[in-house]
Formats: sequence, C-alpha cells, structure tokens
Amino acid sequence: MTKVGVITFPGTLDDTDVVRAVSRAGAEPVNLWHGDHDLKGVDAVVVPGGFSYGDYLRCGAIARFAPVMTEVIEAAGKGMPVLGICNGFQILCESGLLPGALVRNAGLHYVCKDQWLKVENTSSAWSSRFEAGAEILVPVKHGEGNYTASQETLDQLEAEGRVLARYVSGNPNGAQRDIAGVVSENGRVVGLMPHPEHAIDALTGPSDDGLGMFLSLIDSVVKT
Amino acid sequence: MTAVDSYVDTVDNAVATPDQDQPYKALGLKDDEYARIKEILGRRPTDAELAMYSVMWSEHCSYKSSKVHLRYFGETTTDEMKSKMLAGIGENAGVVDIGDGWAVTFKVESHNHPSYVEPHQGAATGVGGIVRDIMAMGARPIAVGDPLRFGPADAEDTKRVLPGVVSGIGHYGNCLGLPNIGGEVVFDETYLGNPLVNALCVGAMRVEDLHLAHASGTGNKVILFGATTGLDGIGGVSVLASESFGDAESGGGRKKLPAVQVGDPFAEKVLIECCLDLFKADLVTGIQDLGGAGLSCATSELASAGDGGMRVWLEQVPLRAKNMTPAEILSSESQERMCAVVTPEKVDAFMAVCAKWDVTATVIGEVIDVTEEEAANGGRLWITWHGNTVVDVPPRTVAHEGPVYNRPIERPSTQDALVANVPDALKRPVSADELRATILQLLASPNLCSRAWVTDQYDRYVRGNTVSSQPNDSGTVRVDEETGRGVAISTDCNGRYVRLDPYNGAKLALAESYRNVSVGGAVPLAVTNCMNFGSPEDPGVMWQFSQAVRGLADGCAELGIPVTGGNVSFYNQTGDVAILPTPVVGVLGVIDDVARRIPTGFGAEAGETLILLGETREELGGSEWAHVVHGHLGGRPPAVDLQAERLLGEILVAGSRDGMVTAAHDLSEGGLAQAVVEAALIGQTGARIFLPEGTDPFVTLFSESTARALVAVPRSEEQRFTDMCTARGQAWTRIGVVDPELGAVEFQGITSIPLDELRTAWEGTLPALFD
Amino acid sequence: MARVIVDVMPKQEILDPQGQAVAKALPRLGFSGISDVRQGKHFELEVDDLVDDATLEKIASSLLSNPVIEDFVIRRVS
Amino acid sequence: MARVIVDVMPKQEILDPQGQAVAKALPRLGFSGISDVRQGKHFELEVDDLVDDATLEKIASSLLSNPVIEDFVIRRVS
Ligand SMILES: Nc1ncnc2c1ncn2[C@@H]1O[C@H](COP(=O)(O)OP(=O)(O)O)[C@@H](O)[C@H]1O
Ligand SMILES: [Mg+2]
Repeated sequence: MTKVGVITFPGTLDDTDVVRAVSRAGAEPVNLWHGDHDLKGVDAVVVPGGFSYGDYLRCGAIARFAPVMTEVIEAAGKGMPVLGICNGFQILCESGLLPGALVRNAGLHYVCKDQWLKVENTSSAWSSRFEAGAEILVPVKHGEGNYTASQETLDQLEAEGRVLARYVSGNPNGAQRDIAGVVSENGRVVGLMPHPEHAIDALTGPSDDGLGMFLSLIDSVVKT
Repeated sequence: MTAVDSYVDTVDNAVATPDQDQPYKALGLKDDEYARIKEILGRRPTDAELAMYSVMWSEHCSYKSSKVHLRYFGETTTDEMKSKMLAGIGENAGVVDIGDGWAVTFKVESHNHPSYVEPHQGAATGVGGIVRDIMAMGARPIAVGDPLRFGPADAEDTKRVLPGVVSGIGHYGNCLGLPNIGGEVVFDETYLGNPLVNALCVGAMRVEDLHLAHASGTGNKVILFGATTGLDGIGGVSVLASESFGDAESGGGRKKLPAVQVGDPFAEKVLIECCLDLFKADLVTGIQDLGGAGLSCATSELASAGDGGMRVWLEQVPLRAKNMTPAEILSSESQERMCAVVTPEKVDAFMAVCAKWDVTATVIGEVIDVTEEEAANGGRLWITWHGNTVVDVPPRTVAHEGPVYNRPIERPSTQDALVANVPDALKRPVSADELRATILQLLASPNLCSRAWVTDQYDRYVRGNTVSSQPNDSGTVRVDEETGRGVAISTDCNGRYVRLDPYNGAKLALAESYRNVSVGGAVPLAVTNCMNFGSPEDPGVMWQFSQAVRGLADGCAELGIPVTGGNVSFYNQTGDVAILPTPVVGVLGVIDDVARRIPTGFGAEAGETLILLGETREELGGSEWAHVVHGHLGGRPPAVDLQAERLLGEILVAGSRDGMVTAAHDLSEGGLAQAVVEAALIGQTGARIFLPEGTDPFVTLFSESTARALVAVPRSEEQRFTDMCTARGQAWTRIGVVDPELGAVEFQGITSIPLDELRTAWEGTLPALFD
Repeated sequence: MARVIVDVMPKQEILDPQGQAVAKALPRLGFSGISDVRQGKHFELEVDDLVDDATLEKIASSLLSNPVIEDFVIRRVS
Repeated sequence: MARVIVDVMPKQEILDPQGQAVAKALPRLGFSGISDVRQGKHFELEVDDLVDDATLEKIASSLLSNPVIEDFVIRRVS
C-alpha cells in the first residue's frame, strides 16, 4: 500500500484531516513529527495546514528549519512527491522547494469560504486524475494566501504549465494572476492554498472534489 | 527597584502590625467584607491574602449577588432531568452523556469588559479561557461559538469594537484548530459602551475519562504548566466585576498596568495537545485551568475540592516579569496556564510529556494533611515565599465562603408603561409595494442581514467533523466517526423580549435555542447560559435577573432538560442605563447519525412542498419589524408555549429519522418573510409562497409567534408527513412550493422578488459598514 | 516632503509571543548569543512638511498603535 | 551586550496591503498630508558582544526576512 507521510509541527491543525483523506483515498497515512530525522519509508509527504509555530515571524518561516524538513527537502530533490496545503504551501515556499511567497490577503481579513478552482496542470504527481480545465469546489481558509512572485517567475510558471489551479468566480486573497497553487519544475512538488482534504465528503465539506488529489498521488507512486 | 517593590508582607508581619492600613477598598472589598476576612483569619490579612480574597470574593468569581437566585436551578432540576448529567453546576463545565460511551461538555462565558477596552485581545482571551475550562474536564475541545452584541451597527465605536472582536475570536479560535460552528451578532443602542462578548466551547471525551478538579492524596504534587507568569491583568478580575472599572492599581507602588491580557493561541494549542497526552497516559489526578483570578483561584479551588490541604512554594513559579510580588503572582491572569495534581511516582512521566510539547512545567507545591479542626474550618492553604509564610488561610473560605448578598429587588415603576405601550397603533404596510419594501428593509437590517462578513473570518472546517454551521439554525459536529453520533448547539436570546417580560423572555430564549437545535434533527439534551445584565445594585436590574433565572429554570423543568452550568456578568451598563437584559441560552442536542441532519436551505429536491408548522397569531410586541421600522419597543413579547415547542421538536426529529423532511428553518425574528427568504437564499433556489386565505398578509409575514418552523417535504413524503402531524396534533399549513426555475421568491398576489435582489439586500449590509 | 518612521512595540510588561518565537528558534538554527528578541511594527510615512509633530503623535497613538498594549517612537529621517 | 535593531520592509515592487490600508484610513480620520505609508516589522535583539556583523546578517536574511518579498536593514544602537 502506498505510504503517505503526514507531518505534524507544533501548531499544525489539519493533520487529522489529511490523515483521513489519505485513508479515504486508499493509501496508508504515516504520522511524521517535526523533530523526526527520517521519513519512515514513506512514498510521499503531505505538509498540512495550520499555524506551525504560531505563524509568528512569517507563516512557515520557523517550520522550514524543523529537522523533518531537512529530510523532506532532500527527498523532494530525489523526486519524492510532496504536497503542501495552505500553511504547508507557505512552508514549501519558505524552504525554496517552490517559487514565490504568500503574503497577507488583500482584504486583510482571514477568509474561510467555499471556493471554485480551475485545474490547469494535470500532469503533476498530485493532479493527474483531473481533466484539464475542470472546475472544482474546495474550501479556502487562510489569512495569508496572497500568492506573490516576480513577473519573470510568474511568466515562467505560466509558460511551463506550472500553475496547478486558479481561483475562478472571485479571487479570495488578491493572489497574482489568480494563482491558487503551483507545481515544481519536476512536477513532483505541489503547493496550494485551498484545502482538498476538506473536500472529500459532501457531509463535511462542500464537495468530494478534493479526493482527486490523493487518488492522483497513488497513481503516480504506483507508476514510478 | 524601589523599597516598596522589595517589601514582602508576611504572616508574622501581619500579626506584628495589626493596625496597618490596607487598600482593601481599591481592591473592591467593602468594609464588612474586610472585617469578615479579619474574623476568619483572627488577624489582618497579608498583602497576598488580601489580593486572594479580594479577587475571589469579587462579583465575577464569587457570584455574591447571584448565588441566592442561581440556587433555583438546582431546586428545579429533578432526578430524571439529571439522569444524563455526569457533572453539573459547580464544576468547570457541565457534562452530559450522549450515548455510545461518549460524554460532551459545554459552557458559555462572558468576556465583555475586556473586549470593550481592547476588542481584539479581550475577545481572543475570552476564547482561550473557555477552551481551558473545557480541557479542565478532561475533554478534547471540538468546537467554539460566539454570541456577540454590539451598539448600533452604524455607531462610530461599533466600527472600533466589532472588527476587533471578530478578528480576536477568529484569530484565537482559528489558531487553535477549533471550528466555529455558531453564535449571534445582535445590535442594540444599549450595548454601545457595553458590548457583550460571550464565548462558547464544546468538548468531547469518553465517559470514563471525565476529570474533576480535585487535589486529594497527601504528598501529591501540584504542577503548574504552560506559559510563564507575568504582570497581565493583575487585579483584572475584581476590576472586571466592580463598578470602579478601570482604575485598579495593583499594590506595591507599581505603575498602573493594563487590565488586559495578551493571548498566545499557539501556546494554547500546544497546551491542549499536551493535556490530551497527559490524560491519555493517565498521569493526572486533578486538573484546573487558570483563568480569572489565576493562581489564587486554582490553588484555593483545587485545595478545597480535595482533602483541604495544600502547600505552595511560590518562588518556584516561573516568571516572565522582574520583581513580581507574591500578591502579583497570585493574582496574575497570564493566559495559557493549567495546574495539575499528580501522584509523586507519575511526576517524571508528566514532565516527559510536557517536554515533548516544549511546555514549561514546574512543581510548585503539594497536597498536605490537615487536622480535623483545620478541616472543619475550611482546610489549610499554606503559601511561602523564599521561606516566609505569605498566605495561611482556610481555602474554602476563599473559594466558596465569600459574601452572599440578598440584594433588593423591585419591579421598575416604568415597566407597566412599557408593557402598555403596545405596537398596535404603529403604521403597517398595506399595499403590495409597501409589503415588498418592508420585506427588503428587514432583510437588510443589521440584526437580520447575512452574518457572512463575520463568519467568513472563522474556520468552520478544521477537524473535518463539521456537518452544519453558519448560516444554518444550529451548528452540528460529528463526535464519533464510526457511528456518526454528533451534537448540535445553538445560542439565542432576544433582549427586547426579556426587557418587556424578563420571566417569559428567558423562556423565549430557551424556546428559540431549543427550536434551532431540533430543526436540525437533533434531540435537545442540556442547557447552559450566560446571564448578561446591568448593575446588581439596581433593584430593577435584580428584578430582571431574578425573573429571568426563574423563567429559564421553570422552562427547563417543563422541557425536561437540565441547566448544566453557566456564567453571570453584571455591571453591563453606562451610567444609569443598563443593557437590555440578556440571558443568552445555549441548548445542546444529540443526533445519533449526523448524516440525517436537516439543512436549513431549500432545494435538495426540486418541487418540494413547503409546510408551515405551528400557529401564527398577531404578535408584534418587541418584534424586529417594530424595532427596525418604527424604533419601537413596547407591549408584550410573543406568548411562549413550551409544550408546543416540544411537540414541534419531536415532529422534526421524527421527520429527520424517517427521511420525510429535506430542509427546515425555524421562524423567529422577522417572522415568516425572513425565514422563507433565508431558506431560499441559503439553498440558492426560488420558491412560491401562497398566504393562507382570509389572513392579514402583514401579520402572516411579520408576526413573531413562537413554536413555528418552515419545512420542505419531498412530494412523495407529503402525505405521510402531514398525516403524522395531524395524528400528533401538530398544526400545519401547506404554504408553498420550491421552484428552482423561478429565480425569485414569490409571495403570491403580493410580490415576486428576484433572488439576486434579495441576496444583494441580505449580504450587502455588514460589508458596507465594516470593510 | 519628509520621511517619518514610527516604530511600534509591545509594552514591556505585555506578552510578546512573536518575539519569543523568534528567540526560541535562533538556538535551534545554530545561532547563539541572542538573549532576547522583541518584535513590533515599523511604519514608513511620506509626509508633507506641513504636518507637525503633534499631528504625527496623534496618528501614531490613535491609528498606528494601540496604547493599551503598545508603545511607539516617532523619528523624522529626512 | 548590545541592542541590535533589524527593520524588515516589503520590497518596493511588492504590494503592501497593510500599509495601503493605513494610508487609506488616514484621510477618513481627518489626517491629511500623508502621501504614502508602508508597513514592515521591527525587531529588537539583545545581543552578546561576540556576535559579529556577518552572523547578524545571516540571521536577518535567513530567518527574520524572506528575500523573495522583503528587504532588511540592521542597526546596532548601543
Ligand atoms: N458571531 C457569530 N459567530 C458564528 N456564527 C454566527 C455568529 N453570528 C451568527 N452566526 C451564525 O449565523 C447564522 C444565523 O444567525 P441567527 O440569525 O442568529 O440564527 P437564528 O436566528 O437561527 O438563531 C447561524 O448559523 C448562527 O450560528
Ligand atoms: Mg433559527
């Protein structure tokens, strides 16, 4: 069975939800602790949302230095699929695994709402189950999700098809070019602000559209 | 360091200087209260003892004005009502058995004054405090809520207070990873200068894991863990509940300190996880949160709830400010701290868990034996500071034997005129255009418009168990993922109704909360409350209070559900003008499978029939219509009929169990018009309403008669559902159909209003005021 | 035109969780010798020469800082 | 012991919504003559005399600021 590591930092909040989503997709979740010095043989890693270390200083700035992140950065370099959701996305940007940064929402408020996204990249390790252009409904909930990068970086991301998804029917945070998520050069590392783990069951979320990301991962691990 | 700072008042010193002047008045104590302390101790108190007594004997901690009335809750709770109650009034929070081996604990608390002074931090630390109360019961906090009240929406100060309060609640709750599943936002003139920030928390645990705050077992260690202790909120508690609000000076000649605390939600999140690990490993004998009154409260309550004896080495307390005096350490309200009693052999394991979470933990004392004589006098709490005794008191006299007042009560002479001022003569909308304009005016009014501006700042998804939250009538969370068992909660209070009739107004708050829980398909089980009132020294306010307590207690007895806890906040007034009496009532219900919850929005199936349950009478006293359109408050509130509420609840639960009902929304402020429009907007579907023949459209649309709900029933279930209603004596009226094609809400023969227009009216108000 | 700087800091007696978080992180990252960190806000204002000190004082105390929990310092830099 | 100040500001080309919100609020509160506001962070560190400038530089660039979006200035004040 595909083993997916789910990291818990002090202040991580959505780890239990990611664990639930991973199991729901048919993979085996493995809890990883911020102080761990190895990845316990997992095939992929999810860095969940929350407020690691209180998000003091800058979101993700302190978490990026945790021992487990050293392992994640190294494994990602060798092609291990890594997904950063929300605070996890912020941590991956701070770690340099993904380009750009996430700054304060344009409206200056924390925003929790159901958000439509358009999936653009369907070749990454986390998005192969989606049709290009598919619109999915997934919650966003963050105060600093405004994606920012230099114009060259943005142009490059678009040219290389590395925009994972964009916000449609309204941009909740002012993100440049409506970017909700991006993909690394090798297509293995993905970061996004919306929470697919909160859209795996219409009982507790707005849809089950998010499950596709975890199913995609399983496909990609089986393939490699 | 000044000489004053370094001076420490000891018991020896107190004995030697019996006539020394003490600033008891500045600390909020009255002459006779000070005399009583001297009598208990047989000498004058030390500074530290005086700080302890003053803070613990404050209105906020001792309930000295409310105690005689609150007893009525106990007197009216029958054994049968208690059957599901595992802990009740007197514990940190009430606990009820919800089945499948699960227990749920819940409580509302006020943080009104601090939130006026510093809205963001005041509200944030309010959330922090209630969450620790829940943890002290051994439970995992699973959801929060926030009943809020502010001055007029367009008042300048509301622009300062509301956004700060909302960001404070959001920030703290969001960082803790607790879904916010409900609350209230109410505006009224009387809350200007006295905003009400009540915070609610729900926790869950296995029945066998219930922890009560006891310090028994001689030799057991007392461990303080969590944040370090600083100068925050020194004397805050006595200031909070005293009329001299704002000018408390702490002893020791220190410069005036802010009476606010700054919270660190990250520290609290870590503390939650740490506590849960400690509970899981069974390392805790007793546990108590540190809230108002800090260590004074925690040590005296733990000691008096146990065998009565405790010894504390106060210099062991980790401090974050320099030169703190014993009195300051004992009264500090630094946040994110807990106190545990641990058997000696488990101390190392306890410390190891704290180390894993990087939580500071320190043994500060131990449980000691008391002589029979000491036990009879209230036990012994003995606190030293570098070897000198600074506190030596019977803890029961601190924690439980504070003054009790039987304050004068008098029905205000103005009450009759208020009740006589009925709304009958107010100009009513008659023409179709007038009715249409009134529907839109009410829809956009601050008390009825969409709360999304507020609730979008709260995480409602975290933990993945939220099955219903705003804008539904009640918040529902799954407790057990295997069985789907869950709880629903709602808080309500219409202060205008309570103002017109405090006894029935409190019952009406209970009725609405009960209804909100049952329209979601849950069975109401238990009640909590937060009594927000003006000054208890005003006999008219005390009349309101005593009436409201009686109304709520009698109502609970009638419904057969117990009050398991609550909170009282007095002195919410500006000058002579008190707030609307606001007994916020929270009802908790249980639903055996959350998958069958009933949503509020129409449209799960096209062409559902809309049925109005209950009877509509002409009841407009205290109504939203009178308030919004005429600025009028007078007459009698709607009649309350709890038997009818109970029947309505049973019908809804049966409808949910048998899959007969696809949506339900209760009728409350704003009446039928508001309910229909909300359910259409939430469900994003059109609907056609036919007003029953021979009725006055204005009354049908805007009356606020109670025990009513609007339900959507699939056509295939209509016969079965209405037969059930008829058989059980539930009044029902077929009142319309859901029509997805229509794109509007049509009140037949009067007006049809497009959904877009309704949405703009409903959603535009708060953003226009606060963005 | 002048540039005015306003630094806003949490009052000494008030908890500063942000500063503490940084202080705790430093040794973990291998930096030693930093005994305390406090974190506040730094504002840079482009100000007309007509704006006097009293006005700046008012702006700092009423908008840029919260006097209940914060102190501020104003500097004109050019 | 020395006190070291690090001011971290959003890069000029980066949108600064917080600063803009302040700038917009000023005229509403009756303050005129302020043409631009930018908001950043202000750190005060108590630093051992042994900590050299290169180390401070590293702390500021690797932890206190994010070079993608922020610039910083270090000052020793005592
Ligand atoms: N301060 C708040 N925090 C969270 N939810 C809120 C708040 N105020 C209102 N809500 C939610 O918005 C919805 C509408 O509120 P309200 O009109 O007061 O409900 P009702 O009339 O059914 O009691 C409910 O789901 C309620 O829980
Ligand atoms: Mg309702």
